[in-house]
Amino acid sequence: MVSAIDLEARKKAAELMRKIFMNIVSEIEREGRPVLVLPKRTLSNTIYDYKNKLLLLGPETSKRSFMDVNEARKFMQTVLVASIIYDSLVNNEYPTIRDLYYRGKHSISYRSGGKEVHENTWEEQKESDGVIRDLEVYLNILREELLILSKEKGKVVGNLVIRSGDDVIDLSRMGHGAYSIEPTPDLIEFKDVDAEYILVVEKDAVFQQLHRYGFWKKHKAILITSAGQPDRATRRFLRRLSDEYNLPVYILADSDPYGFYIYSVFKIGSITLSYESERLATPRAKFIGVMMTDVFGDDIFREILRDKDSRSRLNSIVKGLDKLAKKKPYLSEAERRNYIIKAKQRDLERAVELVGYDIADACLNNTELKSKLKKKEGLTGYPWFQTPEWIRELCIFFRTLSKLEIEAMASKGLKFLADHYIPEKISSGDWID
Amino acid sequence: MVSAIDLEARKKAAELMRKIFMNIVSEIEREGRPVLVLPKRTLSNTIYDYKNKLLLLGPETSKRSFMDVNEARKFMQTVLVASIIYDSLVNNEYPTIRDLYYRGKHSISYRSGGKEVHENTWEEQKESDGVIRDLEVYLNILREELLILSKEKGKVVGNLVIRSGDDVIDLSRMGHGAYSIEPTPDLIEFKDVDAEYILVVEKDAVFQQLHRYGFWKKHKAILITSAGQPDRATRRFLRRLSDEYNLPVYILADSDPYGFYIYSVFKIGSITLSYESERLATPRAKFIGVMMTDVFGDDIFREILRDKDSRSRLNSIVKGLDKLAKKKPYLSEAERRNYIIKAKQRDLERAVELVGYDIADACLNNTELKSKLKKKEGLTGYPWFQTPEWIRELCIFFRTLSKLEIEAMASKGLKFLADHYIPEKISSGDWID
Amino acid sequence: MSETPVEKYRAISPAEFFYKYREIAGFSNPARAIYQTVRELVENALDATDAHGIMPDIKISIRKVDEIQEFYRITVEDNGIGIPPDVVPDAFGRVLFSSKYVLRQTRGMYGLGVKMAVLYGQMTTGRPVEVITSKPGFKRIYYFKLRIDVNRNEPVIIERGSWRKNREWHGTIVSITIEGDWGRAKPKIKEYLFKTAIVTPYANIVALTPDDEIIYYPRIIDKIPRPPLEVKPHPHGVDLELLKQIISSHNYTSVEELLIKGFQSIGEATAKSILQQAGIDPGKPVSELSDNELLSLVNTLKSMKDIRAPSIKAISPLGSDVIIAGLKRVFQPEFVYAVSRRPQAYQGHPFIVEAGIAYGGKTPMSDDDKPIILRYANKIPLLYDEGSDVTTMVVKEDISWDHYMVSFPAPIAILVHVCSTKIPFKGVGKESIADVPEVRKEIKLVLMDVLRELKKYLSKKAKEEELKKRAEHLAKYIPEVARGLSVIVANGSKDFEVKLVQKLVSIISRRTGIPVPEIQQVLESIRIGA
Amino acid sequence: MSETPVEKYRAISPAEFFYKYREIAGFSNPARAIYQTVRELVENALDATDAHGIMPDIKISIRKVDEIQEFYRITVEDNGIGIPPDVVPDAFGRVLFSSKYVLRQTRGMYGLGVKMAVLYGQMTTGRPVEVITSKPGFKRIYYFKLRIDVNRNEPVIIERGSWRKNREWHGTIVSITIEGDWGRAKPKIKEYLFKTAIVTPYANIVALTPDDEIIYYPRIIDKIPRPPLEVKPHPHGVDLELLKQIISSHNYTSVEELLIKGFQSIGEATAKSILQQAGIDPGKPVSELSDNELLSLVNTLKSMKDIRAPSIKAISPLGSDVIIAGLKRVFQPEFVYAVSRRPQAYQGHPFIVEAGIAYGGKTPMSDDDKPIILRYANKIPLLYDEGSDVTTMVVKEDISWDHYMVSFPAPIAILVHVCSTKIPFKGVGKESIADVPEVRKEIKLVLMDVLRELKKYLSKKAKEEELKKRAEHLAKYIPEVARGLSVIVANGSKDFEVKLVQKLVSIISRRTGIPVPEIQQVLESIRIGA
Repeated sequence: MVSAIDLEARKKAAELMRKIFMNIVSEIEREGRPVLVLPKRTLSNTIYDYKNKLLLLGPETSKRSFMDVNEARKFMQTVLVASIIYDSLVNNEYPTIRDLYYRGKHSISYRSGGKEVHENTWEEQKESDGVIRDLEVYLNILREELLILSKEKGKVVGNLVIRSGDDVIDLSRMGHGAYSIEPTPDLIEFKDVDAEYILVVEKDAVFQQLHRYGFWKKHKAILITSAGQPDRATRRFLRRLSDEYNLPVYILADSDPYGFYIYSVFKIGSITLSYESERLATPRAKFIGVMMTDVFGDDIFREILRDKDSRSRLNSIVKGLDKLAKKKPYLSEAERRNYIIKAKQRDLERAVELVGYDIADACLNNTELKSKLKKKEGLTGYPWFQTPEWIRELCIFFRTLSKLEIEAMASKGLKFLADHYIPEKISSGDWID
Repeated sequence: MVSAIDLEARKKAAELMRKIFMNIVSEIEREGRPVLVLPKRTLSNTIYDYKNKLLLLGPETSKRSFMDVNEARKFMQTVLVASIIYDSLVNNEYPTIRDLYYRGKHSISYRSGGKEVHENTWEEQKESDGVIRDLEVYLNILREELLILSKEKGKVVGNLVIRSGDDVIDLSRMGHGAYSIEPTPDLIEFKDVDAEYILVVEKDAVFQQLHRYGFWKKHKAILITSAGQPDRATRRFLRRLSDEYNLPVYILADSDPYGFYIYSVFKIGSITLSYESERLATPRAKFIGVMMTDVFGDDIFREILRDKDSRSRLNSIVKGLDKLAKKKPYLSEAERRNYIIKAKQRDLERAVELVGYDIADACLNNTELKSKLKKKEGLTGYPWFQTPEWIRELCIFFRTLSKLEIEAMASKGLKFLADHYIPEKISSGDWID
Repeated sequence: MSETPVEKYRAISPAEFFYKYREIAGFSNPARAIYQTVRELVENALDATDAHGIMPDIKISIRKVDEIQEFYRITVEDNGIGIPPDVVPDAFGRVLFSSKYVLRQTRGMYGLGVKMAVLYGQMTTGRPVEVITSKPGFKRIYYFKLRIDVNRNEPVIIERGSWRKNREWHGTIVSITIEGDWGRAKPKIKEYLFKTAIVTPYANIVALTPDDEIIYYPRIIDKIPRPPLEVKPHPHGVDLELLKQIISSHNYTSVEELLIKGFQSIGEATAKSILQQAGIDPGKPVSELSDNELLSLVNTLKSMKDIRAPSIKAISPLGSDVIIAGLKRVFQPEFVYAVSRRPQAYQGHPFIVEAGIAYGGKTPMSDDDKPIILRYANKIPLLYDEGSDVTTMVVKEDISWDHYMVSFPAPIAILVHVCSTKIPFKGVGKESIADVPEVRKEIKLVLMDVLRELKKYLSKKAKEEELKKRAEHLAKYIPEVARGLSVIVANGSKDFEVKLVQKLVSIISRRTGIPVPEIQQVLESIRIGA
Repeated sequence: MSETPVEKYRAISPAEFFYKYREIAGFSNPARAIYQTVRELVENALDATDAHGIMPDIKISIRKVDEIQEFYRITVEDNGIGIPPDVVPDAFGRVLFSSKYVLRQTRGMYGLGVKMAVLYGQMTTGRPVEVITSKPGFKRIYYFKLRIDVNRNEPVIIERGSWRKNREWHGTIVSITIEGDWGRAKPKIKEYLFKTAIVTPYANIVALTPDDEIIYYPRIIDKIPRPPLEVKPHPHGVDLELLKQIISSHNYTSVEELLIKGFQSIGEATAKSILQQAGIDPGKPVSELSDNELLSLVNTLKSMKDIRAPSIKAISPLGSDVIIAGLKRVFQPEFVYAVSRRPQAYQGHPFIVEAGIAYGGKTPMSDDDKPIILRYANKIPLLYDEGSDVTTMVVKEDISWDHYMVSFPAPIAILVHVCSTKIPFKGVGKESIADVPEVRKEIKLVLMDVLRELKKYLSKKAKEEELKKRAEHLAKYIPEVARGLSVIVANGSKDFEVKLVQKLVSIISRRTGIPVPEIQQVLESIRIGA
């Protein structure tokens, strides 16, 4: 009952594993040093490629020697998880990372000083998850290609025909429902696409509204939702679709540091999981909104720039702040008052994570929060947020300490959102890259 | 671009609203007392219908008089939310409850004692959500029928053809992906079903595994996942599908009080939202597993019954504990050791909520936890859990303080789960109703 | 065995003892010493005036008198009863000589205070104490310069003199020069004067500080608390040693006479019943009492029921007028109230608890969990150890503040004054009152008294405001309700909306009795936000 | 003006003063009184023995002596130097008469203790103190029954007598009967004896309680700390009053002689330099010194640099042997160590800080944030106010316990002993030592000393264990690794797995130097769970 595509993928992955682990075995057979050498998954070994807008793993490697008391456990765990995955591949199983945790978890008992000592292969899923990540970089393969499944939130509708498993599916014929993306998007084959761009909506409810309103039909778009933080399959699906058909990608998220962060995950990926970035990130993704300047215009930022001290501090971080195009807000004063939500401490901290402490310090004028942020001093932010456009957005955030949800735009009228806001922003190029 | 089905639904709902609110207007026109009378949405006005296994609202009503200082605000809010919904219906909008919160939120200012006083129509979404619920019982209609959308997690695959919107969709042709249920399931038309039962899986990842494994093809089942706590649309979809084709429904969830609770939501609904129950609950749903007795067998429960005190206390709550059929566990001692997770305090509290304090007190033998639970004394539990079968399950939980995830069953092998555990339990009737 | 010293026994004088162990009286360092010196002199000045019915005029001056060293001359002048010239040398130069060793409420610590200041002065600066004094009616003013001979515990008169009065002046001026630490002592001294001013609204108090700041609390009331009088011991407070002292200091013939004349609250009948219970012949000569009989007598006295409560003549409460005036003087509150409870006794000592409350006005905001607490024992402010004081316990544990419509922080200060011939202090420092059940109960009751009045005030205030708001609370929703209903049933017709508004106004007016114009007025002020 | 009382001045005797204010000496209630009485008598007993090189034998007995009332007779017997019979009445019956008013380290509070117990006894039970004593070499044993005349502060001898010695006995037996509260005092008294026993391992201490419990701490070491000797004042500790006392109590002719003979640490050269700085002629007769000159002299003495540190003859540290023996006596620890620091001075007073540490054995588990702390000042255990003691501050703030491989809770007790001619106590209660920088620094250093040793011990222990575990830590993973690799590359072949196991054993042995059999042994014990 299993699809032919799956069977082929299994075969390929198992062979790769056998080949790579054979090296270790050979080393043992000739009584050498059994060592796993893999790229370091650390921040310091993460490189941002400005040109291609990708995070890459650097040249540093870490070694796991079975001879070293501090590394032996990790060595054992890596072999253990690899053997379970291999076993699943050849037995047509579809484990999840939670399954792998359960399957690998068992005790190792031995006698020490007259007492029976019990140790578990691992205690928490966090541990086995880390080992799986190690294995991904060690084998240079995504876990999905090892037929490891996971829960999947991403949905898509639009003029798009795909082949998944043994079926050909027309995603423009989903009625009021949607197509739920499979956990192994690399096995999807895109058959036919008739769209001008892809619109990714952070929130499922807004996706439902736009879908129901017929947005994708009217505007020739593919509509995708990640239903919050995007999972790996949604990211890979988006990347493949946009690459293979050269489609522009617009991200519609809340106007707050979490929304910006979701955009960032789609576009670049997580800085601590940079090895995924090369295949999961969509560097061409653009942030269409909701922008802080859509809410407030740019008066507040101009005011910040009028302050000499702030101006010189911001200019020392990035050039071109003065050359930014003027921006008009999409909301009236009164709408703003009703729709805006006060930012919380964690929003603020997330914003500092994105853009760095110095910009927060230059733009914030709430002294109490400023002193609370002190502990974040030294955070430099992500390179891809160090652009004049993003600094303007974040500065307005720091100054107003406000955020706004996409729903607020929908509240102004679904027509406004669907037929005015989105099309106008796309046609006028009012996005951030 | 909007479907014909939607347009018809809008017309029907708007007429209902106009008709009912006309009564209030007439009362005002003849200078009577403008009062909203609606069924009380309180626990005390909730009745469990043992025969039909449904929660029903009782005969008590609550009045909201515009003349009463304590009720005037609620009166205003109800009219306000109704007017926005009405407006959306006639203007082809698809609001979410979050939209309604935003659209209705504005300030009312007036002068009091020389000072300008500002009051908002509401502060938090909790407030507007409550008013929407009031309106549902006041109009005796589900919010989905008012074309209020919401985010939607439920997915389905199987030999099932539906009409949604203007499309006819074959849910057996979804490839590795799945069909994502629309937020207004009452507008779906079931065209053709070829299945023997419906299997509802709590966890999306397990759904993915079973789907990929071809479970539904092999066993002629409709496979549904709620991806955690089921939302309203998934519940309504399940209810309609099982009713209209008279299909048995089996719920597969974690073996813990949260899993039991999810089953309970599918089967009966939430005791505090009993007005939904009549249309959203699926009384025929059966809990197929994972049962505590699947994990431990029934030795532990027999042991509890051997204790005179426990036995007489349990017997005073329900009869028939001795006549329960014997149960063999599906896990070996060693598997159990690796897969079991220690229950947390909140699991315990959830269990007491389900089955009542007395049963917890009779079965627990951890004195520390027992004393922590004291504050829950007086909780009587839900009537539908007061059966010998459920009491056995919960007693084992209280005694072992253990829980088990479905993933653990999958870890034993997807073959085991798909081809052994589920079919065997269905064929032997090893479920709880 | 190593070299061993010979034990040298010697007696030391009380002056030498307290010189050695000056921390007992609070003279542990220069900061404490200057604070303690001010305090001792001010309290003596008040005892010399208000305890004798004189409206106090107190002048305090603290001056730095050495350019290099931290020497301060502290001078306190009062208009009190003065000190007889023959007593002056002992009163300032002999430790354990005092007018405070009687059963009567006084301020001050152990009667040691001023002598400790003199000792501290002569050990740090070498300067003698200077005293100028005259009693009412005396023709002359007397002047002394004294130091203490520590070995002998005797005053040494360095200079003395007198001159005729030009005007009718009486009182005492004392100057002591000590090494101090004004910088560290300043906040405590100011707090002390502030809190003293609260309970002496009948006193003029003026202080000049080394920073040339003038602190002035003018008199605002002409009423003085009744002065305390000396009383005999109460039977419940007796012990064996006290009984022996009473016997040896008087010439009572019979035991019965001893009981009746030596104690308060014992009449003939009570005396007989006591002696019967103790098994002693009432006529027995006092001198013939055996040790066992004395012990039995003590036990009977201590445990005797049905005895009159101790006399309250010895104690001097402030009275509610004084407390109210004091609180007004510093807080100008919008509400103030005070109560003196009736006397009670613990362990043979009479005590009275009084309390005052100030709300609003210039009363500062309190902490988040309790009001501002002003604690007094025998008219002395307690400045330290608030956390362990029984009043704080009552405030935190025994009072349901919610019940009195108070939630903190609030602009509330409460004042609690405990006066007694023996305050149950906690610890030697005398800065907090111990948790004695009898006292705790009274504090609770007196606070409930004053809080009941506060509640009345607050609820009256609240009710008035509520009535005014009723009309507003209904009218403000009219526009929204009219608009909404018009949308649902009349396609949002404005005319229809206006009609509904009028109908709703008239319904409200008819049902609630609020006049139409009042509702209209609210209506006109309403603005609906976006 | 209301009725005003007449001021009655009177002097009271020291006995009457302390009788009135007995809480100063810790006699505030029956529970405290019985504890304080035991303590005073035990400390006198120790001072009469170890301070004179005698190995103490102390017998304590506390008996209930009245069926109804809570009267307790406390008897303490020592084998000390006894008290001369002519001194006994004053030593027990006159307040402010003591052998402790000299510059020398002694135990005890203000030299008041035993008299306070006598006073408390006679006021609560009326029973006199009984004393039996004899000095070494005396032929007779003397017996006294005494009470205190409170008004006169004089002993009253009720009975006296003497008898010939049958055996060579010397020492003192004191019995005092007071009203007490044994139930509440019991835990504190037991704690006191326990902590006293720790620092007197050279003493036999036996106590008999009212519950008929016998508490016995046998002697375990024959070494006694060097006794303290009386010394002259050190210049840094002088004040004006002290200088005048020195002058008046001796017949020094010139100022120079005064300095050289009246003080320690001043020789001819120093004296000259002091007087030059103070601007005083060295030959000037003492009697002609003006007040200003005295003041100037005091200031010069106090601030003089380059003066020899105070003599340490007056203080008596325990010594590391005694501390180690004491800790062993009560904890039988697996590790014990102690250090005496070299003497230091603060404000003219010499002091020595010593510390001991006990780890493991029967040492109880400590709290979560600090070790068990045993605090001593001049050989007296401090039982109250641990939280505010400088030692606690050092333990919590100045020591990085991690650095010494200690994480709490741990079975660690530290002992800190500060001895000095003047302990900088915090507050009158003398239950904690104040945060004086010089003392704090020494405590920190001494604790670092003993902790360094502890760390050495702990790290040696840890290293041994680590070596043993190395083989296990590598070998235990072999089966899992072999199985896993076999699955991936050889379809899970068992033969292949066995081969890999052998290879891995040999690799480990070769690379780490662990012998193959040792690895095999671990391997055989391994069981893999499901």
